[in-house]
Amino acid sequence: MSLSLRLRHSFGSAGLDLSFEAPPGLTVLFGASGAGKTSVVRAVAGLLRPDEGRIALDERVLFDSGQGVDLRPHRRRVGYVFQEPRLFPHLSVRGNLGYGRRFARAGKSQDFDRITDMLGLAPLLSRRPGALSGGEQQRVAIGRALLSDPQILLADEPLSALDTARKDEILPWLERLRDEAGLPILYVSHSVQEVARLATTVIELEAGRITRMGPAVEVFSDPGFTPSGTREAGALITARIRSHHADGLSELDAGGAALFLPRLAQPEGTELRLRLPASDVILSRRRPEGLSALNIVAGRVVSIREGHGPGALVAVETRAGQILARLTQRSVSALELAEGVECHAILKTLSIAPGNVGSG
Amino acid sequence: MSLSLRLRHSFGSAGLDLSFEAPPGLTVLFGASGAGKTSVVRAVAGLLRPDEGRIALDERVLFDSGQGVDLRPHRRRVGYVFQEPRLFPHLSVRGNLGYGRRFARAGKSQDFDRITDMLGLAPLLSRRPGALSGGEQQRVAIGRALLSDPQILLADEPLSALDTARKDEILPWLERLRDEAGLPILYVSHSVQEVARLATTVIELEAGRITRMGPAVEVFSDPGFTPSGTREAGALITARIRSHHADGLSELDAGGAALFLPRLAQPEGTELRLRLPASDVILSRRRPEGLSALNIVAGRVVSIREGHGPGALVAVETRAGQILARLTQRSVSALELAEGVECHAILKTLSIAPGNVGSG
Amino acid sequence: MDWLGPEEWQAVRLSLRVAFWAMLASLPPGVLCAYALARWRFPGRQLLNLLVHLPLVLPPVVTGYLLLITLGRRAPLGSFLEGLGITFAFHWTGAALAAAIMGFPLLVRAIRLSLEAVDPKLEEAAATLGAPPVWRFLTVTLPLILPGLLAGAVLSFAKAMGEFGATITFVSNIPGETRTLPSAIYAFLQVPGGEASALRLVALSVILAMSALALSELLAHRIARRVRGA
Amino acid sequence: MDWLGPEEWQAVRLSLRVAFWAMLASLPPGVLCAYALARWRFPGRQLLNLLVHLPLVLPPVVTGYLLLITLGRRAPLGSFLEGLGITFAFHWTGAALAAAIMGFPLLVRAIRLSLEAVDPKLEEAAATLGAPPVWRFLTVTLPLILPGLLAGAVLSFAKAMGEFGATITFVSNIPGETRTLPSAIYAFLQVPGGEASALRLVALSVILAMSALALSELLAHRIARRVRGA
Amino acid sequence: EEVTLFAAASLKTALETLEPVFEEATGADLRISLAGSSALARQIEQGAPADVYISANPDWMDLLEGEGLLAPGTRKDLLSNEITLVAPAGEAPEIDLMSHPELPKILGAAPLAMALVEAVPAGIYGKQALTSLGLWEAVAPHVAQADNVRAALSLVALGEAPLGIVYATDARAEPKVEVVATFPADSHDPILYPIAALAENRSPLTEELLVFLTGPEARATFEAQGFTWLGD
Ligand SMILES: Nc1ncnc2c1ncn2[C@@H]1O[C@H](COP(=O)(O)OP(=O)(O)OP(=O)(O)O)[C@@H](O)[C@H]1O
Ligand SMILES: Nc1ncnc2c1ncn2[C@@H]1O[C@H](COP(=O)(O)OP(=O)(O)OP(=O)(O)O)[C@@H](O)[C@H]1O
Ligand code: MOO
Ligand SMILES: [Mg+2]
Ligand SMILES: [Mg+2]
Repeated sequence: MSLSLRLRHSFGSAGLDLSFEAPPGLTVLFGASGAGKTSVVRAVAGLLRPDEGRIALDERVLFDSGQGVDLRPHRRRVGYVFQEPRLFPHLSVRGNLGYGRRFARAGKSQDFDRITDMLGLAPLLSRRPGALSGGEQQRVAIGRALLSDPQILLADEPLSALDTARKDEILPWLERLRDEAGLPILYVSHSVQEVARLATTVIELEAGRITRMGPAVEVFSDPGFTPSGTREAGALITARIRSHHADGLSELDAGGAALFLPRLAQPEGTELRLRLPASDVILSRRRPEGLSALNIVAGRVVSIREGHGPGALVAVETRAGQILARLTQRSVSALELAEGVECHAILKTLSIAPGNVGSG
Repeated sequence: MSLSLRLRHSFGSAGLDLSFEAPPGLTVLFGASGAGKTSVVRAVAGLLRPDEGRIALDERVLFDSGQGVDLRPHRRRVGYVFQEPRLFPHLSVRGNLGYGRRFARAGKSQDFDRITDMLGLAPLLSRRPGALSGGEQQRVAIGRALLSDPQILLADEPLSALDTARKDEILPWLERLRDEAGLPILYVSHSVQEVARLATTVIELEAGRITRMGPAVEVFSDPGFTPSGTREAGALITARIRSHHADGLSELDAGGAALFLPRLAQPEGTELRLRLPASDVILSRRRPEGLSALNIVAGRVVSIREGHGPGALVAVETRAGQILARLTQRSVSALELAEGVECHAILKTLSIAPGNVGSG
Repeated sequence: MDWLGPEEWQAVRLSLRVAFWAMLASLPPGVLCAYALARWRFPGRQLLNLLVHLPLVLPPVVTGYLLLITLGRRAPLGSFLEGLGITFAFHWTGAALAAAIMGFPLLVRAIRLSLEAVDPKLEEAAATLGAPPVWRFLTVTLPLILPGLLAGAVLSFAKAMGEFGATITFVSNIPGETRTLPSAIYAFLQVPGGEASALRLVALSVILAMSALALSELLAHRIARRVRGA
Repeated sequence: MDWLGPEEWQAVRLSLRVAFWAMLASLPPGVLCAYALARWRFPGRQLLNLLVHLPLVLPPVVTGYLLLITLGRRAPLGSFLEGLGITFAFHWTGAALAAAIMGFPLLVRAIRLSLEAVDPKLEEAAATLGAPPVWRFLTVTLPLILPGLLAGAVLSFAKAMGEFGATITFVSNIPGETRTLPSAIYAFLQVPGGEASALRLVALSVILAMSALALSELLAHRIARRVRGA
Repeated sequence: EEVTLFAAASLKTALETLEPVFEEATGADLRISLAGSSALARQIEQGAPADVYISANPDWMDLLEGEGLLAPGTRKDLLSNEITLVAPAGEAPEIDLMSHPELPKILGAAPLAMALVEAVPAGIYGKQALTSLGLWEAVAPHVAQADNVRAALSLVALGEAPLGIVYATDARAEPKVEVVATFPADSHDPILYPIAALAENRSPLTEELLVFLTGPEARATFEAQGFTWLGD
C-alpha cells in the first residue's frame, strides 16, 4: 500500500505546500523544528483539514478538496503515535492499549502479548498513566497505536523520549512492521541514525516545502544530503549475509566485497541495509595492513565535494556500492585524491553499529 | 555552588533510595526509562516530597525531613525545564519567557535578547503556545527557565525534541552557563553524546538506585561504563588548542600528542574536553602511513575487556590520556594485542564531531 | 423518628422521589444540550442557550405558570400528551418536571464547563484509534466529564429538593401527590405559629440534601483519584 | 419604549442594579470558597460546602426568612452592621444580598469546576519560576478559570434577575427601593387579568438576561480563542 | 374514596383541624391543597382535580364563575374577616385612626408592613382603608409590601416594622403582636371568603364536604380562629 499526498495549507505566516508519494515501507519526514512535519502527519490523520489537496492510500481517497471528500479521522484507519503521549488518564495501561482493538478488523490477540512484551509494558498493565514516567507513557502510546491494526502508521518522534536500550528493542519491531505487514509508515524523526536504519524513503522539509526526497539509499549516498550538517552524512549500501562465524562475527557479501559485522540476528542469505557513516570511513591509497579494522574495500573516487568547513565528502564507487567518506581537505590533498583515483575504504567492524543495520 | 542530596521515597512498588553530591558544573542523571530520574529532579524542585532525606544547595537547606525543613518550590530558586513544555497557554511566547523574570534577583535585560536569539524565538514572540510546533514549545520552555535567574538549573531531557542543528546551537550555551555562571545543572538525558559533551559528573540510576557515579572523565574512561551497551563507550581526554590552521583545522595538544580537529571556535590556549567514541578508534601495531586519518597516537595496551558479544574494549594508555577502542575479538587476536603491547591508535579528524567536544 | 407525622413522611418520600427523577431524567437532555452548546456551532445556538437559562431568569412562579398553560390538562400540548398516557398536570411527575426544569440551567452549565475543559487532544487520539464519535464520547469524553456530571446532578437534586414556586404553581399542593417538602414548608409559613413546624421540615430537607452532597463529594474524590493515577 | 410606565422603568433599573451588584460582590467570596473547596482539605470543609449549597436546597422563602432574622434591623448582627452604616433591611442592598446568596451556589460550582480542570502542572511550572502562591493564582490559575468565572457570573446575574422569594421575604417590596422586576411580575400574577402585564415584564426581563448571556458567550469565545492560540 | 379541597393557604390551621373530623365521619380521604388563591384558581381553570374551592377573595371566584366552572348554586360566602393595625407586642403606640397625622409621624423612616397593595387581598383592603381615612398619601412611601399577609405579620412580629396591617385572625394567632386598632368595616370592601363546588367535581363526596364546611363544626372551628361566620 502506498500513500500519495498533495496539500496546501496556510497558518497565517507559516504554510505548507508539498506533494509526495510514499511507497510501501517507511517514509521519514525530516527537517528542522517548525518545518511542518507534524502538520503533514496531522493532515494524513484527518486532524488538520488542509486548505486544498488530495490524500490517498492506494485507491482509498482520504481527502480530496476537489471532490469534497474528507474522511473522518476514525474512518481513516491510521495508527498515530503523537509527539506527546496523549494517554487516556481514566484508563489503565491495559485499557489504553486495548482501546483501539475494538475497531481493529482482525482481533489478533497474540499481538497483545507480543507488543506488550516488546515494549516492556507487562509490569505496568494495571497502572494509570498518571503514575508512569515519561518514557513509560510513550511506550504505551506506541503499543496503543500498533494494536489498533492500522493501514498506515504515523509516528511523530515516537522514540525521542526513550533510552537507547529501549530504542534498540523497538526498532527491529518497526522494521518488521514495515517489511512484513506491508504497512506504510510515515515517520518523523530528528535522529539520522534512526532514519538511516529505518527509512525506505526520505523526505526533507524546510518551511513547509520539500527540499529533498527519494529512496533512502539514494538520498543517503548523495553527498549533497547533509542532514543537520555534513557530519551526519553516510551512505547506505545493501549486503547479503554470507555466513555466521563462530567468533561472533557475521560475514556479509556486498556486491562481492566481504564485510565483517558483529553477529546479526537474521539468518544466512538475508538481504540487509547498512549505513556507513561518512565520518567513520577512512581512505587509504595503499591497501593498509596490520590494522584492527577488518573491512577494507577497494574503489575509485567518483566525486569530491568540499563544504564550507575544513571537510570534504568523497564519494567512492566500490563493488559494494557508492560509499561516502568525510575527510579533511588537508587529507584530500595529502592523499592526492581526485576523481578517478583508486583507493581503499577502511571501515571498522564495530562502527557499523546495530543502529546502522536495517533489514532490506 | 554544589548540590547535596540524600533521599528515600517509595511509590508503592517502585522506589528511590540514593544520595549524591553534585559538584559545581553539570551533573547528568542517566538511566533507563522509569529509573527514577524525573523523580529525583522533582524532589530537588520541591514538587515531590520525599519520604525521607535531605537536599541542600551549599549551605542552603531546601529539604530536611529530620529538621522538618521543606522549602516551598517558589523559594528554591530552581529553573526547571520539564520533560514536556508546560507553557502557559494564556500567555504569548513573550509572556511565558518573561514570567519568571519578575522574581529574578537581577533584572538582566540583555539576557532576554541573547537567550531569545540563541533559541531562535525572536519571530515567535507574539505567538501563543497553541500555535507552536513541539520543538518550538520546548525552546520556549528552556528560555523561560533560563530567564528566571535560577541558582540551579534542572533540565529533564530538554533537547530530545530538538533537531541536531538546534541542539548544536544550544549546547554551547549550556556549556557557558555551566562554566561561567557557576550554576550547577542537573541534567537528565538519554544521549551519550550530550552527556559526554556536557557532563562534569555522571550519575547512573537503575530502579531508583545509583549504580555508578563520578567525574565524567573517569566514568567515561572506565571500560565498565557502557551506557546502553558497549557500543556507546568512549573515553574523555583533555587537550589544549595549540593553533588554528589556515585550512580549517585546529591543532590541539593532548599531553604532548598532536591532534587535528575541524576548526574550533575557542581561542588558542583554551582547554577542551574531547570524547573519543571507542568504536571510532582503530588500533594498529605498526605506525600506518598513507591514511586519510590525521590523528595517530602511540600508546600501550593497559587492559582488554571482552564483552558478551564479539567485541572487546581495549584501553590504551597514551600521552593524551587513556583511550578506549572497541575492536572485534578477531582483531584482538589477529593483532596479538595483550596487556603491555605497544600500538598506535588512529582517530579520524572528523570523527571527533563538535558533539564530542566540550570546553573544559 | 416519631417527630414526623405520617403526612410529613409522605412529603419526604415524595420530595426524594421527585428530586431523584428530576435529576435522572434531566441528565440525558442536559448532557446533550451541554454538548451542543460547548461543541457545535449551529443557527439557533444562542436561542437554545437562552432557553436553557430561562428558568433561572424568570421568577419561579412564572415558570410554573408557563408550564401550567402549556401542559395543563386543558392546554393543547397537555391534553395531547395525556392522550399518549403522559400526565404531568397535578401529578407527581409534573412536580418532577418543574423541578427538572428549574435545575436544568445548573446541570447544563456544570456539564458544559467540564466539557470545555476536556482536552480535545484526547478525543483526537481516540478518533485515530478508530473510535466513532458516539463511542468516543462514551468512552473518553463522558468519563472525563464525570466530575462535572456529578456536580450538575447534585445541583439539580438540591434544587429539586428546594424548588417550590414553580411546583406549587404548576401542580398545586396536593397531599400525597404533589405536596413536596418545600410546599409543606410553605403551607406552614402561611399561618401564624407555623414556624416551628416549618423549621423542623427545613432541618430535614437540609439533612437529606447534605447526604446527597456528601455522597457526590465522595464519588468525585474517588473519580479524581482514579484519574490522577494510583 | 412607551409601553413601560415610569414605575416599571424604575423596576427595570433597580433589577439591573441589584443583579449587577449581587454578581460583582459575590465574585471575590465565590472565588475564595471555590478555591478552598477545590484545593484545600480542612476541617469544616464539608460544612462550608453545605453552607454554600444551602440556598439551593431551602425554599427561597426560608432563606429570606433566615436573612430577616439575622440581618434585620432588630437582629443583633443587623443592628451591629447598621451601626457601621451598612444597612440591608428594606434597602436595595438587601435585595442584592438576597440575590447574591441565592446565586452563590451556582457561582461557586462553576468556578470550582473550572479550578478542578486547571492542570496543576502549570501551577508547578509557575512555582519553579519563583512565583509565590498568590501571584501564581493571579497570573496562572485565574486567567485559566476565566471561562468558569464568566459562566458563574452569568448564572449569578441571571439568578439575581429572577430571584423573588428570598428577596421579598427579606426586604419586602418597596417601590423604588426593593421592587425588582420579579416582585412586580408576581404582583401582576396575583390579580385576575394581570397576566398580560406580567408577560410584558417577563419579556423585558428575558431580553435583559439574554443580553447578559450573549455578552458572556462573546467574552468566553474570545477567551477561548486567545488560550487556544491565534 | 377521595375528595379534594383547594383552599387559600391562610386557612390552613382551621382546615387541618377539620380534616380528621370529616374523614372520621365519612371514612373518605380528604385532600387539602393549600396555596395562594390566584394559583389555585388558575389551576382550576386548567382542569385541576378540585372538588371544592375556598378563595380568600371574591375576585377569583367571580372569574371561575364567569367561565362557568362552578357547580351552579353552590357558591356561598363562607367567612368574613377584619383588618387591623398591629404593632409588636408591648410596643403598641396610641393611635386614633380617625385623626390623620399620627400614623406617618409614628412610622418616621420605619416601614409599615402590608401585603402587596395591588395584588394580595389583605393589601388591597388595607390600601382602601388607608385611602378612605385620608392616610394613604402620607404613608405610601413607607409601605413595605410582603408577598402575603403572613409575611407582613412576620415583619411586625420580629419588630422589623413598628406597624403593620393584617387580618384580625392573624393578629390573634400571633402572640408577638398586639392590635393597635381595627379598621372600620366601611373603610374598605367587605372581606369575604367564598366557597363553591366545581362543575367538574368528580367525587360523590363533594356534596357532603360542602355541607360539612358550612356546618356547625366548621363554624365553631373558624370562629375560634377569629373569623366571622357567614356560612349559614
Ligand atoms: N505517582 C506515581 N505513582 C506510582 N509510581 C510512580 C509515580 N511516579 C513515578 N512512578 C514510577 O517511578 C518510577 C520512576 O519514575 P520517573 O518518572 O522518575 O522515571 P524516569 O527515570 O524519569 O523515566 P523516563 O526516562 O521514562 O522519563 C517509574 O517506574 C514510574 O512508573
Ligand atoms: N495552529 C497554528 N497556528 C499558527 N501556526 C501554526 C499552527 N500550528 C503550527 N503552526 C506553525 O506551523 C509550523 C509547522 O509546525 P509543525 O508543528 O508542523 O512543525 P514540526 O515540523 O512538527 O516541528 P517540531 O519538530 O518542532 O515538532 C510551525 O512554524 C508552527 O509554528
Ligand atoms: O428559583 Mo427559586 O427562587 O430558588 O424557587
Ligand atoms: Mg512536530
Ligand atoms: Mg522522566
